[in-house]
Amino acid sequence: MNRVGKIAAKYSTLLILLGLIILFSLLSPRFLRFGNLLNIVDQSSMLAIVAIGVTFTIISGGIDLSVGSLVALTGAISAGMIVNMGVPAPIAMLGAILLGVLIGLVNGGFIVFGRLQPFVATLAMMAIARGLTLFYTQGSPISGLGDFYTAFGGTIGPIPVTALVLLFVLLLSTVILQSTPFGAHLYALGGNEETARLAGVKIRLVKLGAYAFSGGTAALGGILLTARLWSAQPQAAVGLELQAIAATVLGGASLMGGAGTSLGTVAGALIMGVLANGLNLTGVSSYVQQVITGTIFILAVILDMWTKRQRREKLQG
Amino acid sequence: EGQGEAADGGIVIGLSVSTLNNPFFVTLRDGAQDAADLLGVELIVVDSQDDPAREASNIQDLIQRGVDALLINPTDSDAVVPSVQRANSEGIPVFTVDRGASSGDVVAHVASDNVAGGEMAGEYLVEAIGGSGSVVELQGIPGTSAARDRGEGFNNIVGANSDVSVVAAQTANFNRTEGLNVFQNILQAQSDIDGVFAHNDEMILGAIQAAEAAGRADDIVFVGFDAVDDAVAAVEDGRLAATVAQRPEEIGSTGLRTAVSYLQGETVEDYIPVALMLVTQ
Amino acid sequence: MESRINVRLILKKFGLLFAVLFLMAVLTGLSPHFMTVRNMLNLLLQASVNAIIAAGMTQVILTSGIDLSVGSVLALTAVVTASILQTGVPVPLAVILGLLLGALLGMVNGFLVAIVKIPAFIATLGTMTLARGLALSYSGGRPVTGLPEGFLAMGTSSLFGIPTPIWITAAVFVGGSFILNKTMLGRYIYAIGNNAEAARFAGLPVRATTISVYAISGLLAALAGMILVARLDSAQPVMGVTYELNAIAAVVVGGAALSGGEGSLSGTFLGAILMAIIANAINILNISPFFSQILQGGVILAALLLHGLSRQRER
Amino acid sequence: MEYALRIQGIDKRFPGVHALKNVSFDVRAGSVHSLVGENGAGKSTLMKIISGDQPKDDGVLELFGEQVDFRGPSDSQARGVSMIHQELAVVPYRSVAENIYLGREPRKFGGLLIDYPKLHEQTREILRTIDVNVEPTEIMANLSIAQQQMVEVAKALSLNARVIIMDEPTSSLTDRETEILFRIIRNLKTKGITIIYISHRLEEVFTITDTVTILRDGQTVHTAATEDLSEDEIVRHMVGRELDSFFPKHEAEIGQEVLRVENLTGERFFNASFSVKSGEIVGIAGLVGAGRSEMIRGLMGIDPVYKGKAYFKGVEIRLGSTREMMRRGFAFVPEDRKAEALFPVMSVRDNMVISILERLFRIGIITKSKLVSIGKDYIQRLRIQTPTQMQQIRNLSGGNQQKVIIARCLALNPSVLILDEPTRGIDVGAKSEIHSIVGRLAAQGVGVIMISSELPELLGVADRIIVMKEGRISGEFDRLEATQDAIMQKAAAGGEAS
Ligand SMILES: Nc1ncnc2c1ncn2[C@@H]1O[C@H](COP(=O)(O)OP(=O)(O)OP(=O)(O)O)[C@@H](O)[C@H]1O
Ligand SMILES: Nc1ncnc2c1ncn2[C@@H]1O[C@H](COP(=O)(O)OP(=O)(O)OP(=O)(O)O)[C@@H](O)[C@H]1O
Ligand SMILES: O[C@@H]1[C@H](O)[C@H](O)CO[C@H]1O
Ligand SMILES: [Mg+2]
Ligand SMILES: [Mg+2]
Repeated sequence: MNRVGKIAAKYSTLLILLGLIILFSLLSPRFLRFGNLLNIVDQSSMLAIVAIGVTFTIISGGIDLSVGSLVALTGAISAGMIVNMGVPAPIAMLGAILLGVLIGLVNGGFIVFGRLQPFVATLAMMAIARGLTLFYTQGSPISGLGDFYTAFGGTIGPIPVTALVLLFVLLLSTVILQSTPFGAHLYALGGNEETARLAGVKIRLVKLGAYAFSGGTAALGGILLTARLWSAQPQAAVGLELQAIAATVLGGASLMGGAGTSLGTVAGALIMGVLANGLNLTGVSSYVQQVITGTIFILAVILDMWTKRQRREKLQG
Repeated sequence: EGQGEAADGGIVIGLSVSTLNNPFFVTLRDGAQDAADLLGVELIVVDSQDDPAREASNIQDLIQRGVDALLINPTDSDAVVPSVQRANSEGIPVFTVDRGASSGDVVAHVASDNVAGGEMAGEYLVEAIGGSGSVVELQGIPGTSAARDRGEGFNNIVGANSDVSVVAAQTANFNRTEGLNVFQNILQAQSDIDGVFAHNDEMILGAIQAAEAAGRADDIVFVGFDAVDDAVAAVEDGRLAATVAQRPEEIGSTGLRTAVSYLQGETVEDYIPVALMLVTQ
Repeated sequence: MESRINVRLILKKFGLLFAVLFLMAVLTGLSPHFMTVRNMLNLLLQASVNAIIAAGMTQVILTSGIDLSVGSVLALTAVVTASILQTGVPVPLAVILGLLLGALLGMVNGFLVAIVKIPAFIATLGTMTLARGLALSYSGGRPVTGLPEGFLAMGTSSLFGIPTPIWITAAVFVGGSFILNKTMLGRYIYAIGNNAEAARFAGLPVRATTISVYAISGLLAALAGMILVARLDSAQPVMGVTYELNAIAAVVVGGAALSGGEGSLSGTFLGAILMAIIANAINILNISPFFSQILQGGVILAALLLHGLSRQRER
Repeated sequence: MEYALRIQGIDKRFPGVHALKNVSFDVRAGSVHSLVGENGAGKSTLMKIISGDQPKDDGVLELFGEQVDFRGPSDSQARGVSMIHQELAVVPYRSVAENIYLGREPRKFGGLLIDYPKLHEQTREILRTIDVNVEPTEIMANLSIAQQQMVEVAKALSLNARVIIMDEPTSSLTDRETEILFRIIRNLKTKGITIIYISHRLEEVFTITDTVTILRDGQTVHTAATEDLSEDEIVRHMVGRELDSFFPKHEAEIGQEVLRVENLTGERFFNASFSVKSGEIVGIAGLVGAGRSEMIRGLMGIDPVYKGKAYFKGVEIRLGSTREMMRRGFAFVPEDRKAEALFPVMSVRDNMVISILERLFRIGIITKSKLVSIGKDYIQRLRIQTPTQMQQIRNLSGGNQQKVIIARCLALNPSVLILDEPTRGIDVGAKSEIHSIVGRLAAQGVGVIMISSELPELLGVADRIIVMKEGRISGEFDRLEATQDAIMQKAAAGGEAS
């Protein structure tokens, strides 16, 4: 078996990432600077964290479209608790995460008890959470968060705090997926729900867990975004759900469920970050950026499919 | 750092626009671009697509590119603050256009005042309907500063006038299609409407379509905001009574000229108002 | 379709029909302006764009696909058609060219899904971004305005007191139902949605069917865009943002399974009506914009749960 | 006498189907109790009720003298009942070990993490006891169907159950694995474990079971010690009538060559050359993984072909398009019904006619009445048990589903009919019906290719038998010279069998 091919298939997402990095460093001398690379990480971290949560739901064979609205809602509520109610920042942040988990559980509840398709249940939640955000903020941003909160949008030395949080989420989620019964059951459920049910896997609990986790990471994303903007925005993160799904898919997950890793998803988010940053540095107009982004997205997926197919054929041959 | 990388070593200016999906800002960008071409300055434009997170990233990227000055049209005055401060710490001068920044060091702010514009529209509308009657407010995307400020200005006037009542205040998200549908629905509920104010021209143009289709356009006074080409044409045709002109081209070019002057060592005012103007027939 | 299957379908549909009727009754009680002929026509008129897009989406979803690009395709075909019209090309020709462009863009989706075998969600997510970028580049981000009267008639004229877009919508649904229920293509669509692999083994034209379905979706998006442009006398490159989600919501509220093989156009129609009613009610009752999304999401959830319950009962 | 299970008055209805009517019988502890009956008799339904997978409408279950009412599969597992389902139930992209211990993984760190080393160790152990040589970490999807089936057996064993239900466990096993399974069953019996064994292969019933219960139309018609029954008696009870012969020899006139294949080569088959004449039934034998299905799929244009030619009545045909093959008069019943043939939520009728629509309706518009009469015709001719033509096919029993798929191919009126394991999971009655259908078609001049892993079947039906081994044709026998031993020799000798 061709060793290189195998590695290429396993890490095709990373290869695409590498390819883009090489391309852009040729196109712009400023791309490969340390500072710029840190920028990209900083810019992609929030998306990556939210996308890791979405990856959980996608592995289970579902999807979570509510994350963008949840980012806005949890950001607004944590900010509101601090600014309007004088709650200490750490408690407000924990509260926001709790709220995210809770709404995730509500999503999961609609799916497992209400038997709604995940796509629609979370689509409805997307509208509801956005509405709640507008209602809560009365349409105005909330600022004046204090140093503790905004520190999460800053750096420690040269390293963005968001990147450290991402690292933590990446490690935690990898352990959950690869080493815990919950993780194994999540994959099993996504691979063949009927079999998982017959094996006595607590399907409902596992699904609830996946959506709760996604809600939690969305809340974490909401906090980081708010910290980064020093204010909570009622219209924050509109459309983030599609970006998160795109990152997950670029990272090798299957929308059919049963496959995906958080490392892959982080690489997917970085691909999108590198693309946006690189196109900005090379000065491509914003309209054309969309054309290029759409095209590269499709090409990347084709490449990923192609390397995987090679690998599968090798495996069988 | 801080020196531009234009081939001839000339000035490079970064412009961050809140969204290029709206003709208003496209015109603003064009104004800046024309001025830049005239002055022989390189202009790099990035588009936040109304997303403050994207804006933060874009401005980071502009700083990476080593622009000499930043011209920012923020998606939101609060959300842009960390970006302004980041530029400040890199020693890059910041200028804001159309919308301001709540804090941070901004060399100059070039804009027309949206609250004042809302008041201007309100005053015109009240007078046009003869000092009393029922009016409708079509609001912009909830949570955006333009919607907030224009609504505030409008309500400052209308709310103070006990003879005028706002019978419906609904959002049509700065969008023409929604302006059409939402106003169509409002027409059903309100048999008596004397005037409409919309937070931008897109919505008012949609509303006019709805009223014309319902045969009620002649009874209603329409006032918009922005004076985009379509709206100015509608004013000329007499379909639209008035629109508040913000002169985005002027905002863009003044912003750019101000930045260049500053970089060339001149002193500039910290607030450069671009006068609002009511466009009527 | 008859006997057993029908009972089930009717049961399902009645759940939704009941929800719609119930909502209408409540609204009639809440506002005297709701249940008027004019408002009902309005409602249908406003539902028409979403309904037409959703009709195409239904066929796509029946094959277990999805088309996220409809909003962008709508915008791109709208600005292109409008600028063709401005060159003085006869209206029918411009309309046909616009519809063909929509179908062509749909075929690109179909090609990516059926031949390149990219999952539909991903393929159309890519073309969604791509087509939007093209629409913006093509128009320079500005609306295209000032279109010939003959074209505007598509959105503003009426026949027997009923606005033309409603007639167009009716034609799309009648034609679509005919295709789904009475033609080979319809059977193939259901078959592919049930089991694409089996369809291949059974010698069905899987690729051609899949490509047709996306082409129809693109064509209907273009048609919906034209109605919109005709109503507004303006084509804008930002039209149709998030329309894909509205259309999908209408299809799913109408009882289709996103996993494919199950669903009907009559359900989709009711779904689109339900969504239009909510938007209409918010305006008529002058409900705060801050609440409107909560209400929309809530009503959709309630309708779906009702469904879910009727489904559970039959097990 | 101790009873592992007492089944009393079980009743179960589905919409339109009364699946079980007052079913009662007892299963002795430590015995191998077989349950036989035609397709759709209710065997699987009864077992699903026993394992808690489906609720019963009425009746009482006693497990070792204690009345039970399981709320779900995990509930029954906890009480020592485990079930190997008729349809393979695997998680394709997870490891063998994770599949076997799904839901019961050994843990460490207070239950927080899975103890993977231990999981793999346990798996290796259990696989060794059933003689299956795969790595615990191997991804399930990379296993052959037979290997996957054996993993299912391992899963049932790993539960340490007191009662193990096996619903057609051998339907996708070859003789070798079947032997291993029987050895395991005997071994379990010595440990006092009770087995309920469902199979359509009566020789297995006689080889391995102690007691037989026969179900017909949802009712228990007979229970007796296996040794007191003859094959004919069982069949009579099952079908309620006499069957002439299991493998009715057909007398067809063998005519011109209809199909010739030369050097067909693809991913997993190499230089296959053979021919089929009109009226001839050609059997293809081989071990699982021999590449028979792949070769046929290549021929039918479903999988790519790298090299080779095929001729239909002397004219070369373009390979690579399934539709073109079907237009030429080829029809194909695939191996994996669920994955490759069924449109689950479509009606029986629509499933049946889907391939002939193009032929019936030139302009693409369907007239229902035509379809109704076709549906009626085939339901009658193949004795398909379904309440109406509009029943969703997923609600039919496996065997009846298979008949619908065969009807789909017959409706095409083929010149060459290819059947891949057409009688897998099919009851004796239906099997003999399918054999006689195939015979009749051959008599009408159709050329038939039939892949089967059941040698007696091939020996009974085929005029000629081709043997495949490791992707190549390794032998060919005329009906008169073919024997089980000779074929096995060609299928397995030399290389390792599977
Ligand atoms: N979920 C269901 N809904 C409706 N009918 C069903 C359902 N499951 C089974 N049936 C019907 O119940 C009857 C018994 O089916 P069952 O699967 O138990 O048969 P079986 O004896 O196992 O047949 P086979 O030998 O083909 O596996 C059949 O007529 C079948 O069509
Ligand atoms: N050693 C193997 N490794 C991986 N996959 C295998 C292996 N052997 C067989 N398979 C897969 O298992 C399936 C069944 O095997 P295959 O169809 O090749 O055998 P066959 O000769 O048709 O026999 P049968 O029809 O009895 O299964 C095929 O999909 C094949 O790809
Ligand atoms: O000033 C602009 C324009 O009026 C636009 O129409 C909406 O956004 C505002 O900020
Ligand atoms: Mg069965
Ligand atoms: Mg095979």
